[in-house]
Amino acid sequence: MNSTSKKFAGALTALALAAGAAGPVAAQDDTFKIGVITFLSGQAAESFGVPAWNGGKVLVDMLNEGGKLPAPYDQKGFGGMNIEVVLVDEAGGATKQVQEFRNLVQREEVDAVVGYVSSGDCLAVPPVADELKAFTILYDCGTPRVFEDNTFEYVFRTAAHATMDNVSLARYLKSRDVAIESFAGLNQDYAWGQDSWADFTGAMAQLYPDAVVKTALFPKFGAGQYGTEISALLRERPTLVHSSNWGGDLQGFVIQATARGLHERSQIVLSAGDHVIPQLQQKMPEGIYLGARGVNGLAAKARGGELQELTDTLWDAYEAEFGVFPVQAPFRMWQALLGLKTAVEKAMAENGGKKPTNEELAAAMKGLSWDAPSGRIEMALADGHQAIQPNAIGTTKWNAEKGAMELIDIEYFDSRCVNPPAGVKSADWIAQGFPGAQCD
Amino acid sequence: MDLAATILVDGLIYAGWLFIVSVGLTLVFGVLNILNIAHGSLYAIGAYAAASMVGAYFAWGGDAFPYGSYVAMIVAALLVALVLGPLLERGLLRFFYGRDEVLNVLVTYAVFLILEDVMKLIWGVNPYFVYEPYTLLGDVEMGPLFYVGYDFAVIAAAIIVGLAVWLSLNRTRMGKVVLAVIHDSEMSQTMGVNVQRIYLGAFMAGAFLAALGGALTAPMISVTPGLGVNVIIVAFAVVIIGGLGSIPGAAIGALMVGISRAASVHMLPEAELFIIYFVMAIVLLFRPEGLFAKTQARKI
Amino acid sequence: MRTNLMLSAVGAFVLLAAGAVLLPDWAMFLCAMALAKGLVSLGIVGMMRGGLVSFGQGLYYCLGAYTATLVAGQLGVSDIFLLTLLSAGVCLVVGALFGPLLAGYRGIFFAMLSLALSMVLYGTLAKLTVLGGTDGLNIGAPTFFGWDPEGRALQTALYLYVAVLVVVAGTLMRIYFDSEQGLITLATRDNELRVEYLGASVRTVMSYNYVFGAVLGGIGGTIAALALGHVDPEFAFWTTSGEFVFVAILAGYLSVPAVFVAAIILEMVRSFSNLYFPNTWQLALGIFLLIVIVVLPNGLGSLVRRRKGDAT
Amino acid sequence: MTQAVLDVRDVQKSFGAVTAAKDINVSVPEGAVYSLIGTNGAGKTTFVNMVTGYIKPDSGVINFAGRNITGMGPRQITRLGIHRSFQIAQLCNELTVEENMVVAATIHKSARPSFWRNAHGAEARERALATLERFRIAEHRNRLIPELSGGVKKLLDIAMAIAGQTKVMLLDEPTSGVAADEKFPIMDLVIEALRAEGVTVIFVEHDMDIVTRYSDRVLAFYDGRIIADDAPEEVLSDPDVQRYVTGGAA
Repeated sequence: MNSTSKKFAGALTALALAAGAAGPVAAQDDTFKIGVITFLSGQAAESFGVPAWNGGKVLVDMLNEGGKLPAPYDQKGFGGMNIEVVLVDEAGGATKQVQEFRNLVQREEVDAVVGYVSSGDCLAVPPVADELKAFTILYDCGTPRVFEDNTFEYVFRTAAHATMDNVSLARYLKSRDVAIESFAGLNQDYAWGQDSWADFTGAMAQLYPDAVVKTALFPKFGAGQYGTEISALLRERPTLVHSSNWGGDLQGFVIQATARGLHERSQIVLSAGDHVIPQLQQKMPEGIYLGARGVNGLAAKARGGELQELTDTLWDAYEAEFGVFPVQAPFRMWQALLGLKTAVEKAMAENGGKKPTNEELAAAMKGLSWDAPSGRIEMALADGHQAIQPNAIGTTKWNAEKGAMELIDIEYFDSRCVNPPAGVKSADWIAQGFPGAQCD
Repeated sequence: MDLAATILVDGLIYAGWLFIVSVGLTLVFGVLNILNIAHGSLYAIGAYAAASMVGAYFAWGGDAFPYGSYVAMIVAALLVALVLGPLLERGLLRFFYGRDEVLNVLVTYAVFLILEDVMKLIWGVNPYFVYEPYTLLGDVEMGPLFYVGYDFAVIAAAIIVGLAVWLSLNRTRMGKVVLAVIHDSEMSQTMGVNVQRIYLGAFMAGAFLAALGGALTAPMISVTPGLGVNVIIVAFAVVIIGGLGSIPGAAIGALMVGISRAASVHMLPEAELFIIYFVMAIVLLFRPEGLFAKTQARKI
Repeated sequence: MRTNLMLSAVGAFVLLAAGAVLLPDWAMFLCAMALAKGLVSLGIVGMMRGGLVSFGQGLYYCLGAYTATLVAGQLGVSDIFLLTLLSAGVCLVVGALFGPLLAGYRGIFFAMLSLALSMVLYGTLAKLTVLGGTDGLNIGAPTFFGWDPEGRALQTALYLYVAVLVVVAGTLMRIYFDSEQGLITLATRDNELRVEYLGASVRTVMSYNYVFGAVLGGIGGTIAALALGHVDPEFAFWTTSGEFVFVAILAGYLSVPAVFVAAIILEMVRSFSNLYFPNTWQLALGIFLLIVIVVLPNGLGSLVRRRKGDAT
Repeated sequence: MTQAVLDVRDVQKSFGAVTAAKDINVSVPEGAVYSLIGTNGAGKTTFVNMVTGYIKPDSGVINFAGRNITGMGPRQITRLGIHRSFQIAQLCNELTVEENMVVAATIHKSARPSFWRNAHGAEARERALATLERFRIAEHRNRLIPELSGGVKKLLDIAMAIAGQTKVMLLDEPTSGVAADEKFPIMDLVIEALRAEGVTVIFVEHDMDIVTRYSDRVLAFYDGRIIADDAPEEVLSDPDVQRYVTGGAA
């Protein structure tokens, strides 16, 4: 027994030593260290995590070089400080992420954390961020619950939550006078799919009160095979089929559904479908209505206006580096990093040019608004902690000349048209018929 | 087409796929007594290999004879078996024969983790597509529904695989020796059977079947990281239902799961997630070792 | 004999308590999580002594975590002692229900059935949107008999609480392992037939081990939930359970402290490989697992504690 | 006549096409020592396995002390007082000789072993040691099973079975795997110990010298049937037994 105690002592000593060795790697004053967490493995790596960080890397490199982007983003790094990145894989579940978050803040001593695609992680991390008083940006995840169920001081989400995705879809249908007698859904069987379907049916109940819900299918996440589900959808013959699937699940569904002619029988609408266009190309059928969870990807490129230069600069750099055009994920990473840059520089303007503390950063970020390739981002909800942004829905159309899939009939929705106003929960807002919505 | 017929067709298509992905698992368990979690990785690698191989086939002028892509898929699965089979069995697993079953599950779990990242290193995270073989066989109209001809090809492939495995086990000398090893490896060792060669052969066959499952699935999906993890649990369930080590058991298990899942999707979509465990629980309640388990009489 | 055990227990506690002073925040949190998970693995070690390995301890880990979260959220209970007790109670009841059923199965069937049970819980929770679905729920910080610490104090209190639980549970399990029933468990691992022919019920032996595993799993889950501040169905997913099994195998069934050392080592390896190999941490972890299995076939415990008569 | 403590009536058992027991009728009086002879596969071990509940007869009745025990499991039957040893010694290989004995003694002592009391305590060890000494294997007490000779394993196997309130003892080939010069000493020890406590004994044996020397009565098995049931000298001179069992060698 005594020897076991010694063993135990040995392990603890080793741990203490490792702690020491890994110890203070705190950033200097001329560097701003960010922890970036996104999926590098697993199913979300291909669709979100890797493109997001590819975009992030392009932007960070350009910023560190300085003067590559149009004003107001022409200053080097964050307020002149060099940006240093610690990258962590988001795969492995919320338990792991909470531990990694603590490690990033307490061991790596990062100045800010930017991350999280999975809504589970976005719910798990904020309480810890507040406990550690660590400035944290949620850059991608969709669940409205983060700030509707809780309030946090040091946590900000720079992307709109998922409500606007499905509200925009329903508005698009209505504004184009698409007749809908019945609709059905095929969504992944986890929170994202369940919430998206609830939002879509809620929005449809307001805009198409007579449309009948035929069937709601929830195949397992990562199922890959949709043969049976497609049979069910073919049998039910709904006017419209809604899906919030993403990544491999969406690609598999589209390939299998189009092979069996589902798109000829029902109108298919995809709330987050833009990111599979570069991969599917011609395999993506024409006439699909789809969104990009914001004015991202093709919709941003097609928008024009004063943000064109910023968009094109990043778009071209990304395309040159990776040989493919950027879809929604890099746009969300860009808006997060540009927001962080704006906040850091605002805080430095106020504190006399020192590297801002967590408190100063949080104060600067609160209620901030800034321009990103995806449009004007406004931290308008949850007491200045939750962003709203414009959205766009378009229709797929194959351009045979260019040999590329395009979006046509794009409709742009103002932030305040598809997002609830401050103080109203998304679900209530939809159920009450979008009170306070400001649409052109 | 009425509901029952739709359920049957959908169920058969899914069962065909389930059988192909689980028969290799049960074969490997029967012979090596190892429940191979890395079976899922071999499935995924098979899918990647097929995607690369079919892609290369069309890149090198395969358009003239697109049906050759099916050959490319099978060749891809064979390659996976030939490379990874000996590597894993000779290089690793053989050191764990006769050890605790659960320890062996962990060994293969470690292999699974390693292969997950190895796949990323080889193929990256971008998806691979090879949909040509999927649409090549045309549509099949059944009443108001369309099916893809390829779906039925999968059923046919499952039947061919099943027959091939059954025939080679029961109608060849080698197969009978394998059956003897499944029954009692110690006894066959004393009878002069080269058990090592049997183990290697069985593992390679298992790897081939896993990779073939992946290769056949590749055209219907986008081949992306994380593909293997979802296959393991369903294949486990099918194999447990049928009885570990039983080939007919895997067939019956696949049919039971396939058809009950199809019924659930059409009639009670909420229950789809649970149906596989439900079938498993019911079967094990009445037959604790699965439907066709090998009996383990012990001499005392 | 018991005096030695008590001395070791006190020694272990002093060592762990020293960690509360010496360790930096992140390491203390890592240790608290590792010790909580170690409790779950200790339950598996108890079953391993009888020759069974549960691949579904995530069931109780998750059940304990959700019980604590729901009691805290719905009834407003935040006292850590009460929450631990309630979760342990719930797991005791559920374990007593499933134990006798599962105890009739052996080897891989026991492993897979226990896995199936935990996957059913996973599926159910994932479906239940009222409980947050796959996104899970948050749970507030615990109080200790009315004391409501924050920051480092909270982390230290939580860590010390886990340390006490670990020492108490470890000591009790050691007493159980060395008891008459414990010896019969070991005999069962070796030769069930003999045990039955001596007139003891193998099923009863296994049921007890299963129930103890359930209670330890529930306690571990409660601590983990309180430390993380968040629970989700992933607690019951098979990969979570697989980790517990790995720690149990890494520790071996001979030594109790080895279980917690193994748990800490795994957490460290994972955390550092995550940081240094963000793209290939699974590969690193897999290789680490293989090395451990090859180098230490009987677990860490075999380094310090051998069975009597073992000549080597 | 003493009352039959074990009464087997019309028992049949077949495994597929193989008949392992056919029309088995045996009545064993209390305190008697019976031996079972027959070639391999004749049905001796099947008989032992049926009486001790390892396999269930297809039909027929087995009564123990007037109580029907047909279909009970090994544990129930053991608890009633019918104990057995094994052809291949059934020991716990990872435990020491003493620990094996402690396991047996603990279970025999109480149906509810303690979760608290240390099994390695002085009291338990002394009790185990006494039994080991009685069977003259105490010197091996700290060794692990795989290190033991066949004879010691066999004795430990039997000692573990006897440790309790034995009423009927079935010994399945107690001297197989035992060195020739150890056979008689082992049988002396075992049979004497059992006779001293008035235990009814049934043992399976191939060595006819042992059969003649230790048993009151012999049952000869052939092809699942009992072809002779009488005193040893009568059975061994039976022409059928000579032809089918002893091969004329005796």
